[in-house]
Amino acid sequence: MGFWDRFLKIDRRWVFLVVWIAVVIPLLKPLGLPTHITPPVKKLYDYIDRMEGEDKAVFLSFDFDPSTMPELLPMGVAIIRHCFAKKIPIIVYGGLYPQFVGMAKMAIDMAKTDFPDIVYGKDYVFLGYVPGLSLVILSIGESIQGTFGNDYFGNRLDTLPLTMHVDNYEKIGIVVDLSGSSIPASWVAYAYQRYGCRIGCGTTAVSAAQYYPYLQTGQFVGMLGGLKGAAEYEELLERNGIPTGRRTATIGMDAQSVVHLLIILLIILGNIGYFYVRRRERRA
Amino acid sequence: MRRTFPLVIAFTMGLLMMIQYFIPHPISQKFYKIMVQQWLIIISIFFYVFAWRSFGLYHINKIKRRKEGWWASVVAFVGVFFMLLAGFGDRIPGGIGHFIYKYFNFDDLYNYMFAPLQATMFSLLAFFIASAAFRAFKARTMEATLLLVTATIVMLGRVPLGASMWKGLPKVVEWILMYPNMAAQRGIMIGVGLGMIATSMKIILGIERSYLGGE
Amino acid sequence: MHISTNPWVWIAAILTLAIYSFLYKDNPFYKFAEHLFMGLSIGYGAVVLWYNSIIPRLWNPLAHGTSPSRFYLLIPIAIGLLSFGIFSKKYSWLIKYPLAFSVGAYAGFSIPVTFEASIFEQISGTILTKQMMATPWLAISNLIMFVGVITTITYFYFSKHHKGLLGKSARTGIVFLMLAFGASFGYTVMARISLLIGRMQFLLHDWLGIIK
Amino acid sequence: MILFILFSTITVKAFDTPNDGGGSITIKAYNVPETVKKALVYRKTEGDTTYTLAGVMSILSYRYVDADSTIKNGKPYYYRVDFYFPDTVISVVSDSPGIAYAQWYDKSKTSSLIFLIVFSTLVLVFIQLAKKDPEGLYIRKIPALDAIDEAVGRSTELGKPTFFVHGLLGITDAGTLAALTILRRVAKKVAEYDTPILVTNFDPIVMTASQETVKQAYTEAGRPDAYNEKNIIYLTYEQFGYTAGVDGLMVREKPGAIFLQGYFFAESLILAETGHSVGAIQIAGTTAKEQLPFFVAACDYVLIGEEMLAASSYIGREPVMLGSVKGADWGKAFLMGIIGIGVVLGTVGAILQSAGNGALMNVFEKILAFF
Repeated sequence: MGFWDRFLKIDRRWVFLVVWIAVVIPLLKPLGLPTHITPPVKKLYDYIDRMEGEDKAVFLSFDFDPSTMPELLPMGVAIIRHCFAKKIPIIVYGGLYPQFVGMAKMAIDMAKTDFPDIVYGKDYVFLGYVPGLSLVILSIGESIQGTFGNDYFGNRLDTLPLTMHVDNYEKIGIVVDLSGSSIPASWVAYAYQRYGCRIGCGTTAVSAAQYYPYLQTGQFVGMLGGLKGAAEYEELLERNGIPTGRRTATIGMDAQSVVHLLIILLIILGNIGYFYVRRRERRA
Repeated sequence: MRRTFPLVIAFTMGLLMMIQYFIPHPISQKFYKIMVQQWLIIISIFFYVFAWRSFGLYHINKIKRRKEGWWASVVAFVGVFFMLLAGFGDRIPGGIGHFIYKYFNFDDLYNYMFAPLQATMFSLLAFFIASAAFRAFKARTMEATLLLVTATIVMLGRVPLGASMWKGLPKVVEWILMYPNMAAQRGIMIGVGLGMIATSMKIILGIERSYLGGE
Repeated sequence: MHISTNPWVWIAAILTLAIYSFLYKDNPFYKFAEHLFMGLSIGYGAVVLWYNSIIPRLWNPLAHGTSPSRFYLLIPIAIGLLSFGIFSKKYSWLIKYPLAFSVGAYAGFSIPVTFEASIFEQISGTILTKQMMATPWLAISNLIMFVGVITTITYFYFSKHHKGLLGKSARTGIVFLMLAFGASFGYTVMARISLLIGRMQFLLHDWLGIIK
Repeated sequence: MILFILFSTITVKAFDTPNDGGGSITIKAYNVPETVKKALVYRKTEGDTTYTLAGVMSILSYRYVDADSTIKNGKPYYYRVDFYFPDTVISVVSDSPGIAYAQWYDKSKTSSLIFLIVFSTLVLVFIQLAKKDPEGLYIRKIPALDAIDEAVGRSTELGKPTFFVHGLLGITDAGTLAALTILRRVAKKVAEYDTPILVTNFDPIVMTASQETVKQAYTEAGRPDAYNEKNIIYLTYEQFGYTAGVDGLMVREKPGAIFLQGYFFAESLILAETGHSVGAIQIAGTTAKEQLPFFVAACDYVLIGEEMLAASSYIGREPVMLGSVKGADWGKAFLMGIIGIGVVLGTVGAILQSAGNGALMNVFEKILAFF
């Protein structure tokens, strides 16, 4: 039995081991592969960037749970960092379902370490869960104070300077929804179509395709698709001198690139082996 | 009563639910709401009893007969017990409830046992996708070649390296996804859609009865 | 290195490793995790069913409700109870009533919905519009789409022999199917790797603290 | 003064929102200059002295649907819209009040209704024709279904059990019903060959139906005594818990043939790869188009989409079933005809339009709007 015969019949556990190594090594030692910025990401970044100095707030909604966390959490962290650095007021919302709120809390904790001068209540506010699903989106159009009453920590919203000033979509420059489900479409249907508030979206790589039409029609200002979108946002922060902390998405992208190339390599080698063996068998 | 009447029920319900779709009047909407949000869900609750019964019998049988690996069935029951304890036990007034809330917190159980198991099982896909691609993507026939070549191009186009090899690659990938891929997806969806409608019609008309079990 | 001191994180990490051990071969650790997982999910489902379905849909309206229409809820309860007939040999046929009720209702419900979602949407997306022919390139692309849709549908043509024109068309349909399968396969790889990265970050960061 | 004339051409109309259950009025503005920055809608009804804010009108469509909970059917509502320009605000009042009604028929769904009638007529006619003349009914080869006997046979030769793994959707899914039909065939073969079978379930109702189906198949094969209810097992109702359980069973029982039938999600490849690793011959079938690539890559035979739904006709070969397949095929021909006509009209229309004749294009767009 020649090399190729053995290679073709290789125990699949070797393949698993190689995949595992290909993921772990870039995580331990980031490769720093280049990141290309695509228009949907740039548009969202620029839109938020232009809000600097205006008296409107960013409303960031975390509508995902641990299953899509690897892709969506870095987006949330990057956007919060962007707002903190430019002193753009930001309202972080723990999402339409109760299990989402932990994600938002994690993102705030990860982002705020690099910004010691940020003041809770003035620069950002954290809203927790209230029941009602899409009714919440509508209700924010009337009054945030009326909808939530208190923030996540139990402070009355009419005592916090930010929410005293920002009470509905009139003072919200953009709603950014992070979700791998159909929830961004609800924000478009209720907040944008009904109240004219602009919407941005961060979604998983798999869902990105279904949201491209929203981008074309302008219903989304911009969109971050999957780990790649998050990595691009981190790259934009870096280029503009905003501290990015540990660039989780960029590092993840390294691992992803390596595994992609590994799979491609496996397919190519598999086919070389296949043709070699077949040719030899035909001769024989 | 045994054979015909269930078919009459299926026919009536099917027809009503179908017609309801074309009537925006509140009466029709209310009918829809009551059916979909209340009745059908309430009926389905009862079938959970079968699920629990079957789960219980399967594992009790293993434990009773001391079948190989019966200890694992005990573990399964422990899992059920933990979740029930955490989910309901914290309502017990007084110290016990407090103890359960502190040490068997439902959220902790969910976040540190249930969710990691779920996510890890899901992530096995990354390994299997590689082994499946290696094994199956061989240019044996024209069809197989097409499959592996498109898969390779799309994979390459999704990483930054692909774009730096050739600037046009992401555009090509987008085109493949938008046109030939979409075309086949649409074809499949139309086929499945028609097949499903035909099946539904056969159910309403009482031709398809496999769901009722044996005659 | 900052190894986690949170016992819960340790539990999560051990369970994660137990599942991964399956990749090597079946072993008692995997078997433990597998059975624990099934047990937990059965318990979790029961708790969720209780708080999200039974309490709000049955208990609250019946025990605390005031509207007279709440007694209508007794009808689905009665229908549901019929399914317990299966526990006796004599009355096992009673289960056909709840089955016929649910399956019939869903069948009727799904007919128009399937028309709208998987047939109309797809057809109106395939018929060319002015915008779809704005440039020659777009026009060609959309014509390819048209050919793809038609030939794929002919592959699913069952009542005629696949020869002659139909045979050629069906074979072209297979070409499109294979292209699409390849594309979706390649497209999904990314998301699956993200999941693995997420788990690895948990192990290396949250648990072992090797990476910052 | 010129500006004022420009603004004064704005008109606002309030009317009952069509095709709904009432309780909603649509307000639409016409001739709005593009310089408008914002438009607010105010509402007043009989007895009110002042207008109250109803909502913000979209400045893309100039349309606002007022579905406030206070709106009652049959009562007149008056509307005023304030248009905010960079330097001024113009208020326009609707010419007549809007009155909400509930409709008994949704006109926007006429196209669905027509197709429904055409399609059901086709299916019914062909079922009737098939009943009258069962000769000459044909169904094309579906290799994955032909392979069932071979798979069970091979499994028997190896002395290994046969696995039947249900998908994750309930009995209301057409794919699940098809899976039950396939299960019946598999179980009959298993009973004839006298080999063990294991059916795993995600849905409790499907489990109950599977038990009935397998029992029936054993009876048909003349071996009702060999039927054992314990071979149709329920695992759990959690996606990956189910996956973990099935994987565990596969590596421990080492089946010779595995049937993965029904609607699967991301777990499809985990199951199929594990099944392959134990050396089983695998026949998969699903209507989940996202999972088909993985089954195609990892399984020996795959029922692609509608092929699965045709299983009941293919296996049973009853005239009624074959007739319905024929009817559905004619439905396909009808749809393809429509797509074809649409493409021809659209293309010719576009060519004529660029030559200065837009009449055909108008006809085409009317047809398009129908969908």
